[in-house]
Amino acid sequence: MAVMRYAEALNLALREEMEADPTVFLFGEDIGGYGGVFKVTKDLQAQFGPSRVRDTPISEQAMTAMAVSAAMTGTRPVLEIMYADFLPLCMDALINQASIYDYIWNGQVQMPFVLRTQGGGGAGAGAQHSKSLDGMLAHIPGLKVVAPATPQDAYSLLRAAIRDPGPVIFLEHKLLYNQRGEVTDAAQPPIGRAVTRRAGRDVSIFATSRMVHEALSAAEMLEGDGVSAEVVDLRSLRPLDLGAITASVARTHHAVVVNEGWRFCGYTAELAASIMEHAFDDLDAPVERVALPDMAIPYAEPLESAVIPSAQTIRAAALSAVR
Amino acid sequence: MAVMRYAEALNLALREEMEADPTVFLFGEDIGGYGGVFKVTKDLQAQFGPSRVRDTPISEQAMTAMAVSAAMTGTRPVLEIMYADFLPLCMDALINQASIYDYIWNGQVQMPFVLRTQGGGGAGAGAQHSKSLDGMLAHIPGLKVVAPATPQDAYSLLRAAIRDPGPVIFLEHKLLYNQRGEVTDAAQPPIGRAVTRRAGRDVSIFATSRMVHEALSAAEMLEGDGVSAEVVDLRSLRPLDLGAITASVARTHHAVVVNEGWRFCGYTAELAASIMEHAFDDLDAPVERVALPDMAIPYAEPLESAVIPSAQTIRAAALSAVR
Amino acid sequence: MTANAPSLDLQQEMFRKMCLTRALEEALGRLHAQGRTRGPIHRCDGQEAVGVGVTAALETGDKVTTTHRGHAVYLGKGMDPDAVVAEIMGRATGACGGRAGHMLVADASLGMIGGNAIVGAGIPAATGMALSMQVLGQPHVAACVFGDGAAQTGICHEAMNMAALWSLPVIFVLEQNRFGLTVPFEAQSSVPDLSVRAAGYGMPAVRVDGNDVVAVYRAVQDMAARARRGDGPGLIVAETYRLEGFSTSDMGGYQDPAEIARWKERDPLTLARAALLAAGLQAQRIDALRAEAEDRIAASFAAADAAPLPVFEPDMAAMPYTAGRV
Amino acid sequence: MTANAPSLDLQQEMFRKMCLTRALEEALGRLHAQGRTRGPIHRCDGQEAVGVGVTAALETGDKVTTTHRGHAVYLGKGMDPDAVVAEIMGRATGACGGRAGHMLVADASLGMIGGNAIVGAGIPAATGMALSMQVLGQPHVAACVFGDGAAQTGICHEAMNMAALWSLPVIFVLEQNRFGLTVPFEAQSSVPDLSVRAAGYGMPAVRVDGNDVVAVYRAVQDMAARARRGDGPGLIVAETYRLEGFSTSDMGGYQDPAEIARWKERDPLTLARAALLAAGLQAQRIDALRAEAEDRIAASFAAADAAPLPVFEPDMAAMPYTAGRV
Ligand SMILES: Cc1ncc(C[n+]2csc(CCOP(=O)(O)OP(=O)(O)O)c2C)c(N)n1
Ligand SMILES: Cc1ncc(C[n+]2csc(CCOP(=O)(O)OP(=O)(O)O)c2C)c(N)n1
Ligand SMILES: [Mg+2]
Ligand SMILES: [Mg+2]
Repeated sequence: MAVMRYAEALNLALREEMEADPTVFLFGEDIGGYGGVFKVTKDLQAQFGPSRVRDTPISEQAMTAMAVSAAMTGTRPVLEIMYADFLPLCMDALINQASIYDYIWNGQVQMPFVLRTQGGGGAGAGAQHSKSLDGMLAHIPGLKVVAPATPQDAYSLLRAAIRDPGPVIFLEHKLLYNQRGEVTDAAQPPIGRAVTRRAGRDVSIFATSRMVHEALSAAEMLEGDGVSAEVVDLRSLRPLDLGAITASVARTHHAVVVNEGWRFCGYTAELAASIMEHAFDDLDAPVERVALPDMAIPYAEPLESAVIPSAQTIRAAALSAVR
Repeated sequence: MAVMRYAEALNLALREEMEADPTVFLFGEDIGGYGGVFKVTKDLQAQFGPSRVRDTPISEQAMTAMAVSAAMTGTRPVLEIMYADFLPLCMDALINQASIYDYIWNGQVQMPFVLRTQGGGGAGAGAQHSKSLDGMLAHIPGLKVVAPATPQDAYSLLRAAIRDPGPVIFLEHKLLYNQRGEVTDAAQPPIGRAVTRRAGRDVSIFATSRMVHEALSAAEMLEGDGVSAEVVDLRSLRPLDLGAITASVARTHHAVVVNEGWRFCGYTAELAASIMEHAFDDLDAPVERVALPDMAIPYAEPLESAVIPSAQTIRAAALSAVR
Repeated sequence: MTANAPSLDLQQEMFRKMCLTRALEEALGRLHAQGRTRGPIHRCDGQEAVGVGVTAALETGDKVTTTHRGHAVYLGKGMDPDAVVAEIMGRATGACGGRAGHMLVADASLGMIGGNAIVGAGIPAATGMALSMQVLGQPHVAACVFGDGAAQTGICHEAMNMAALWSLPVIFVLEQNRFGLTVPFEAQSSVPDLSVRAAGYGMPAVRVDGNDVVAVYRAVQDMAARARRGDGPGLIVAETYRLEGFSTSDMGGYQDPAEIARWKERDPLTLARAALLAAGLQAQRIDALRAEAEDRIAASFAAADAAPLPVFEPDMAAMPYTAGRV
Repeated sequence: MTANAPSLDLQQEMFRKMCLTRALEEALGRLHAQGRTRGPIHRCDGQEAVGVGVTAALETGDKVTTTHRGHAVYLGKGMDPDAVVAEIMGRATGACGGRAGHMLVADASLGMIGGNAIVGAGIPAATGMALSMQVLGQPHVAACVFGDGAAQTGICHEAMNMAALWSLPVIFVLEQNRFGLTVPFEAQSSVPDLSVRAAGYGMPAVRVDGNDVVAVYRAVQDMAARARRGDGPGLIVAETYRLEGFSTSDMGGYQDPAEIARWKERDPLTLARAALLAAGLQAQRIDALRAEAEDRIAASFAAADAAPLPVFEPDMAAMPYTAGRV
């Protein structure tokens, strides 16, 4: 189709799905006239009107609960939560509502809603506007959690998320919105499939969201270190594509897992545990985790860059995995 | 001192700490005249008055935020959240408030509060009143998370939690309140130390809260299987006593980890990952996880007992670890 | 107030459903005393007029959410007593196959979605359903029944503000039974009359005798008519009293027996019976309605007793690995 | 209203702090245009009278919480401009060593704890401080400044109900600047006048001209006097206007230039200057105050520029393994 920015790819996906299905509607803070603080919903209110593209008060807790019940009753809401840091306000709706009904009501209701948000550090936004809470979200049964790293996946996965019959948490990254890339509608990867972004022989690096790009940079550097690194973009945090992971580890015998959330009990803990459970005999060394240190994200530039995982920290982890 | 019930041991700890320190106060739903739905705060309002033992409206979100700020300003609040299932409502106060200030404010404030709650299944209370969200809580930097399995630890750890200079999440279990045991004030284990409940040679079982008792029953059965199991009660989920864990694994070379929360991205994921990272060379087999399956907790008896981890499932995991 | 009186037929039907609910609650009380119930059971005897009156005023296509104390709403919205009883008794034949339990029953085909045991959570749930209706241009309304305890939750505020702001077709029915769990209303609410809060959202409010099923019915009918016209939400405070403790786990000691006795004099079944008599129905017919309802519930319990327990199946849709692998 | 007029000295001091804040905001605007700020910066020019008036009415031992837009409160409560500026510029010499950033500044020694960038979170924070004061029997009060957007959060409702129920010494100052982020107040609130909500908690409310620092000061003094007497909380709606976009990331296009121009005529500094003149202070002295404040802020920026960047240290207390092992 065209080269476009990640934010534009998201906008296109929303527009196409809204055109195709009148039950899709959007709500969230500042998404209407303003088009969203990251401009993902730009011009959509003008096209679809204020009922289907709705500015909300600052009420994340009820909004999320309303997305759940609206989805049960014939619409496909797409809710924007401005920062992933505000998801703690949404947790009851996700944990005690969305996650239980499919099972406890025996399939009586469907809940096709998407909760779009963006997380991650690197923008100097401080301890309350920089977090990745991926591990917490992926812990919740019955949700799908996806995190596109490219404009193409932003487009394809958002379309798949809106069409999914169940709740999908859609994790964008504030530093990816301006990334440009080719977007076509030929490729429609289903939710739940990882993709190998770079093949390698010595170590597998499994990464999510923006960390995929850091991992690719790390792989370049590792080339210079004489280490051939494979980079796998997980794309879907839940369900996890275990088959892709074990196949890669079976080739490389070493694994590094990378996620921008906290380390302890975070998403990398599950990756490390899953890999060791399912590929123990293939592993020549323990899985290396690269994650945010277990602390608040600081504001000042030298402090923030000391905590956000980067190509350098991934490279170091890969080197200790293979040595 | 005396043999008493787990609930009585908690009551005694609260009473003693309130007598010793006039800045300690309690608040929560139905904890006053009624003494709490599990009777942990029985008679305390009569002794200390309605200002220090305060019944609240149903407002978990603000109550938790108020515990944080009250603790910053000279008191030591002990907040009761009736069920761990309601903690999703408390998450902003824990993640965006309590967890950040010590660091970002450079130690200007202390936050000595305790959030007491109880979780766990087995009481037929259904999908919204049976959960363990331990992994989510232990993910949060700056919090301590403890889970006593015996009346003695209930007493000692609650006293330690109230005296701790920082926030402590105190996880009780609804099926333990009537457990009886000897309680003395001689032993004052600090927060952060695991304890070996039974020594063994072939496999180490690391368990939390009520699962410690299931693990001990499993160890009995394993004796009949010819397997000598060591049972370690972690007691403190965060900070984790890694030294005790690695020392045990160095002896047994096999590990089973048990927690009543969901499996994926749950507390057992961290245990498995930590063990494999720090004891990879000592391990003869992958760490086995025993956890709740990733689904809503059902109501009917045969369904609920199919999902709650038990001595049987622990035994099976230990057998597959050693074979 | 422009509401119509309910027809005599409807009045009888409401009476019948209240009798069903009463029989259900009393049976559960007896079974609990025998140790034969599972988990905490929250009875609504003495409050039947709220759940039954609200649901009687709703139409097909309208939705309702309720609380952990929702038996009157379940039966009021037309659920089969067999399915409700079997669910409470944890049987495979239950409305949710025994997976949900008494607090979380739903029947989506009837728009009863559903019971909710997170206090307050039914409020945004109904509001979200009303949002769906508005987006789709449907002529329906959503109602939520919630407690005086729930009125203090943050989610109540957020939902009411959005509902009023967007003129959503939702009816907020506050079932004021004067207690949270054990703590009296006065120790939970900063105002003695919760209907005043509606002014904070610019929506109308009305207080009704929550033990008078006709009064509840009319109030809901009024609010529903407004909502269907596009005039937005309204608040109904239905004043009643919780007679039987907060749940079967209640250890008592905090309710005033004299107050209970006073409220028992205003038992909603007694009031409804008197109204039916006044409307010309014969005492015999009324008593037959009640006896039939009691038999119906007894039969439901017998059927549940004979029904199989559910067999465990994992929830494959919730599993965390692609292709359902574990 | 029984409040005293502020002394001329205090009026000058308030003017000086408003000038400091204005100079700070304008300097940040210039630096942002040069790409020299970090992260989003939320300016409060045009709203200085709120933060300064509120804090001027507080005493030593009183506490205050504020929002992501808290510069006037930081300076109002007496923080050293050097420390505030250095924090905003991410320097080791900042009030929090550069760890917090402009939205989250605190100085516990002054009771300024603190800025908060989770909308609404400052409300229960102040309420919890008031709870502490009540438990300890202290004669202090806590105030929170929060936005018209924040008034729609659930946590606001829960905190106000508890504060009023328990007569906590807390003052709720709603800084009505007519916008949430880009969405106008009218599209967020179901009522045009938020002061009506106080009746839902049985607490008094007053609307004041939020651009008149003396009016704000008096309203807070009144409410604080009540609170210190044990009569509980109160709500002040301070009506003002956000002149400079929601933050430095604002892409504009939704505010009405004519409206901005109208509000600029009622600039709080202009009004305060006129009041000082009317009170007999010489124009020269007033202008000197302003010039001094501008110099002071310029010096703070120069000092921050020269100050070292912080050096990373892990937060050992937050680490998850016993004995700080990683
Ligand atoms: C969020 C939450 N907090 C606490 C509870 C525990 N709880 C169950 S019922 C109840 C009282 C509810 O009072 P009200 O809303 O008036 O309903 P009622 O029981 O009177 O029908 C409480 C506190 C809960 N289920 N959910
Ligand atoms: C819980 C939460 N939701 C959303 C945001 C994003 N946000 C930051 S400022 C703001 C607007 C706040 O409006 P108001 O409370 O009126 O304060 P003002 O900016 O006008 O001073 C929003 C939505 C946030 N920081 N926190
Ligand atoms: Mg009640
Ligand atoms: Mg505002």
